[in-house]
Amino acid sequence: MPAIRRILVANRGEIALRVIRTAQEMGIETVAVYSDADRTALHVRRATHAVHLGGSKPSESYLDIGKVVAAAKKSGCDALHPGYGFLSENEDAAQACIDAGVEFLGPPPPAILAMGDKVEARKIAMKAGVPLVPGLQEEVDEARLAAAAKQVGYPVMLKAAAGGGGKGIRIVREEKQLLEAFHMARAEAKGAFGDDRVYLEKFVTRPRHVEIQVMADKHGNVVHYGERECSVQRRHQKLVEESPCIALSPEVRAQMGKAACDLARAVGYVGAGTVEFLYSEGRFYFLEMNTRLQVEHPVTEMRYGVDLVREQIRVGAGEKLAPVAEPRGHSIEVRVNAEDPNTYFPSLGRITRLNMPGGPGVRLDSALFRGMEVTPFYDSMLAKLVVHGADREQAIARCQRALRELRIVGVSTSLPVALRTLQSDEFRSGDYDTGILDRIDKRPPASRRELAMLAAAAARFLVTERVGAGAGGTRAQGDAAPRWAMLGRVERLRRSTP
Amino acid sequence: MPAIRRILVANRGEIALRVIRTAQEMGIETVAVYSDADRTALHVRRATHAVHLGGSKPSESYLDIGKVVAAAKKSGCDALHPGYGFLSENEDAAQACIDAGVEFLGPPPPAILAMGDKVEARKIAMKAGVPLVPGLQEEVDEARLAAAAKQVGYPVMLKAAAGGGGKGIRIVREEKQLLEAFHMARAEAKGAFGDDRVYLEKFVTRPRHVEIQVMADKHGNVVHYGERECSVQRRHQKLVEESPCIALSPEVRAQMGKAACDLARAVGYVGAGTVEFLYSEGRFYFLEMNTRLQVEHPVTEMRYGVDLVREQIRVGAGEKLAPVAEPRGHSIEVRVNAEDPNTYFPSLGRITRLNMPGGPGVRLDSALFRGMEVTPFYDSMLAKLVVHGADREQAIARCQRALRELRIVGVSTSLPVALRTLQSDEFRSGDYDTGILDRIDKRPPASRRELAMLAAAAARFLVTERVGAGAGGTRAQGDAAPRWAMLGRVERLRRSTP
Amino acid sequence: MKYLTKLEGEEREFTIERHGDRLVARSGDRTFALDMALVGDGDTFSLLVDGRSYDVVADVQREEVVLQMLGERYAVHVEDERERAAHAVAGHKAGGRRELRAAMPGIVVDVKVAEGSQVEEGQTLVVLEAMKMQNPLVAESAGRVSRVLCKKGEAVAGGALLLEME
Amino acid sequence: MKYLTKLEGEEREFTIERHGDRLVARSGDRTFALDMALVGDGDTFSLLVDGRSYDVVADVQREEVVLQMLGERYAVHVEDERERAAHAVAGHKAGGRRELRAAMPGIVVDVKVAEGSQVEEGQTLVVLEAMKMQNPLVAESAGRVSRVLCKKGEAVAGGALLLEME
Repeated sequence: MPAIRRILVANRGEIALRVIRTAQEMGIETVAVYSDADRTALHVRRATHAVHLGGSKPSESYLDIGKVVAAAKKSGCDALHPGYGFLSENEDAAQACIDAGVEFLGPPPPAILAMGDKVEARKIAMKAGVPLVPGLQEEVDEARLAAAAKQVGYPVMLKAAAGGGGKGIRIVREEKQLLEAFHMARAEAKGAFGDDRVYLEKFVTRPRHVEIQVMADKHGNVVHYGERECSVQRRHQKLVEESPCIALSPEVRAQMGKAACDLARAVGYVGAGTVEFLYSEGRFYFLEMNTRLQVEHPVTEMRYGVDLVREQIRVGAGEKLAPVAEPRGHSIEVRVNAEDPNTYFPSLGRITRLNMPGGPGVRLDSALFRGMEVTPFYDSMLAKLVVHGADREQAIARCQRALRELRIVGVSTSLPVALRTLQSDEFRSGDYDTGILDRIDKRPPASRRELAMLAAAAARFLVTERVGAGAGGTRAQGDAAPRWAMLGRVERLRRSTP
Repeated sequence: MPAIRRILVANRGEIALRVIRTAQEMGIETVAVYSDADRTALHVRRATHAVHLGGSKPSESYLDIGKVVAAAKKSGCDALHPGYGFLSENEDAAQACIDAGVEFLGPPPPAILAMGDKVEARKIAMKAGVPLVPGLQEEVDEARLAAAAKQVGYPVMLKAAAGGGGKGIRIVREEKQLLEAFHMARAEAKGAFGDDRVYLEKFVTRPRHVEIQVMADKHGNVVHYGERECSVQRRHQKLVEESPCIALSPEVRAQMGKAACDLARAVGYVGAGTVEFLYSEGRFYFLEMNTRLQVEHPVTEMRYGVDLVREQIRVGAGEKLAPVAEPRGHSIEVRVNAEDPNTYFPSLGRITRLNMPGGPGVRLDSALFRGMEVTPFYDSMLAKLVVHGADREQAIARCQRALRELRIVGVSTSLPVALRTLQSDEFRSGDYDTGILDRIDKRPPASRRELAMLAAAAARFLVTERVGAGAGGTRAQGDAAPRWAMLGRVERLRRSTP
Repeated sequence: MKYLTKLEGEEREFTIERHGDRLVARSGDRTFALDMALVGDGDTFSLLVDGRSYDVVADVQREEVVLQMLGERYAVHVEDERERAAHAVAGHKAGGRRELRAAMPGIVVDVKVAEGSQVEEGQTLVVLEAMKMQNPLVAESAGRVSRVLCKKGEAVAGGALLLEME
Repeated sequence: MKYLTKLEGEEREFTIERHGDRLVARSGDRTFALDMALVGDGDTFSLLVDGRSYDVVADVQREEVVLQMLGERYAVHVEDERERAAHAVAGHKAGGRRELRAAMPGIVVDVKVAEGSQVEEGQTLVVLEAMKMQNPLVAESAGRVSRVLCKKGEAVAGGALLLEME
């Protein structure tokens, strides 16, 4: 197997930067690809080369297999890293790479195909002896829907067969909601994956979402790096992840790790993958396998002292897996999304201020920069804050500390919700499940509100005073906007239009 | 021993923030103290309380024992953390704390006194069986100077008896430089420590500066956390530190660790301390003991997974030392100073841009923020960049990557010199000594210079073009400053004058 | 200067005066000693309240003050005395008309109601797709749809008026 | 537009022209295809040179362009055609006079020479204390001190003229 000297990074945002960072540390060149909206994105500026793909819509750029693979060929890349999302779980993309003689840094197309079809994946898991949630192992259509749901028993879940990342998932608690939810799930599935097949399964009560990080090389070795607990979710999107999961006994942990490796072997897996399980009351059930690097992989990296992207590249170059070190301490990741903390609606705008957290045990993965525009074209995740501590208590305290240090101004973010989660008794006790976010009061503590009102009044006082003084005691127009706000506007006008 | 609930942080800059971070993670309140120049400094804004001390000169604020200890008492603190510099190695400050019933988070006054006097320290070390550099064990005066130097043999070093941090040190290669160097060393010593005593010793050839991190509790336990290699120095100020030191054999490492612990025991040490050695050709010699937390302590923290500030606080509260974990991997710290990369002169100004490094294995300790003014009142260190990797090669590559990500605009910094050091064959080979910086070419590589010239011309072209377009094709004054630069000035005018 | 502040349904009145370098704030029978300094980079204050320290990012746009402090974000409405008087004169012009606006830019993938429709609280009115998520926009209370200003397939800007209800 | 650039004693001439979205730079017989975009926050460029990517922070103050790229800092002097012509007319007015300026604000702790002193290259002229370090300022070449503009114990601003030599 030849060494890898130049990698096309077929992604954007923090994950593109993540790959570029490791490649740079390995002395490997990187080729960034970009859409119109991303001309000045950080992944373009940090790569050694950059190739323009096309329009801002993903279909015109990051999702266009032909353009991406042609860029890899033309720029002399010997490998392609798909990141997550976009083409990362697309077997056609993997095959196109192989056909072009470019190493795809992910599993072989048949493994992607098998695990990407959730119905097929369940069949393979069953065969490999991996436990499953009760439900239908096949696609449902509108005609059989109500009968099937009744048979499995409410509440039920509708899930996109081609899904992943929580898109196209609906929970249905009673029959009268069933049809609308089915149509919405199909529409979302169609929009997100171009495939509107949906399947149905029992909704497990008080479930925890626990997943195993696996890695396989081309020599038949399969290892795992323990579990991640990902139960803090809203709209089936993870918000806070941690490792280890304190609910698991050593026996269950070992069984889960073995099951994940068995499944990887059953599909001839190569590279990094994640096997997701539901865990409830001492038992675990296979959910799906994500045939790519997961958003929350740094949680594992910090505990095991491993660079999973480096391992992916090493595996792609035909090297054998490095031995897995003993895990140390506890780590927690918080996803920082541009969204309204109450409605979870995306929040768009320009980042006017960015204060990064620092100090011991804190890692920030993001492609944010001051002046960046958050556009509606792509995912709303802005950053991942990951901390590591000697134990869970220290990790929680450290994460709260870092969350207060991290400041993003210009859009609303999920930071306050994450902070409230970490402060909640439920999270701190460790006895929580995927419903935790619905139970947490997302409002700032009452004790703090009066302080905020005082600070707001004082801020207005000071601004008014300064404008008065700065303008020599006069004001241009009666109730003029403070000079201060004006400066903010001038800064906004600086925006690039080259 | 009562628990510690509120700590006065008797320092400023990154080390004050360092202490505040750990205290916050432990649920302990912090009281910041500040001078006039530091009213809006980050340590003031991040602490839970803040007390004004006085003028911007250290003697009117951070060095004024009476004011600092009074602030601790008045604000209800049960402990005081001195950081490094300022009062950290001042036995009167430690005694004043004890007298006021405030726990001083450092060693007992007699230990500070004994190790603070370099002549006395050498006597104690000799008694404890710790090897010493040949030289005079006592203070020299002008009359005996030339004879003493001749006796020890050139080159010799003149060092402040009350010294530390490289201040008041001069190397003298021949007799005709001796007198001027002596006066300068005394003047610097007087200015920095209020004590102009100077002593003299042999200058060891190709020495490496290697130090041991020790920690002692109040129950007689003394441990060490291995060594740090600090040979990359300019003007006797460390610039790059790493751990482990690859020159040490396991035997020498063990002997050095034991010698450090023996010395700590010999002076009844409590808390964190560092024993500095010169290492040359398989032998090591005691230099001095720093009776405080060292600037470069994060290098040790990243390898051992320990929070040394937490241990200091625990020791202060009367708890026993936690067991020392096995070290993992390799770490490197780079100090980022506001200075001209060629002359090492301090560079003052306002920070107009700050890009923080991120991703795996990177830690930044700093009190920097955009808009901060770098003033002449305090030390020129702006930040510490610390990385950790699986091995030395990976740590060096990661450190280079992070150095490129870290951008500070507004003052000149030592970043380019650090980058060049990490890229040099001498550093990468590991076979270097304290003279390494004098041998490194500090100019940007020739291959990059033409590119910079091209980029500069293109930047001017684009700015000129944009100004033309932005002003509707006209220019106010013939060769007007670009609108762009104007905006920069407007932003500078925003500066606080409340 | 006297200020009326509103945050999530609560109200507080503060009187703020300068005394040399410091400010004094009063609310009811309580007094706060404030030391408030604008930080070099323009939108941040270091605020000391009776010696306790807060790092506050404030975006002051007349009566709307958006704060970030202690990891929280607060949108506080702040009226000074003159503004309060002016608002009292202007009266309550809003009446019973309610608006449904797009909370973000997106594509209208479905309009579930027509002009004249009677709707119940919680009923889905419009489905907006943004960032690849389908977001059902629901009626906050029962009423009648008086105007529909968007149509299926249309791309709308953030804040765009989608429909009006009575 | 034609530019003469100077960096640490080296000179390069570039001709830069716009071709649609791209720029073309020529130097001697070499041609570079540039794609240069100003990043949102005002002082940063994303520069692609023949497909290679560079992230450049540029402070452009007329002829002085200070760049940060690839971890390095470069102070490049850039003259355009008109400026070059203007400088040629203005000629070399500087003559043989040399200045010693304070590289940073500090306190003059010693003045080692007087007006009229003959000094050698490397000789200490003034000792300036800043950031608690004593910094000896030395003569860059031999000459005669023509004016002394500072005195012992005086606080001086960065850039202040300390003495003149001939």
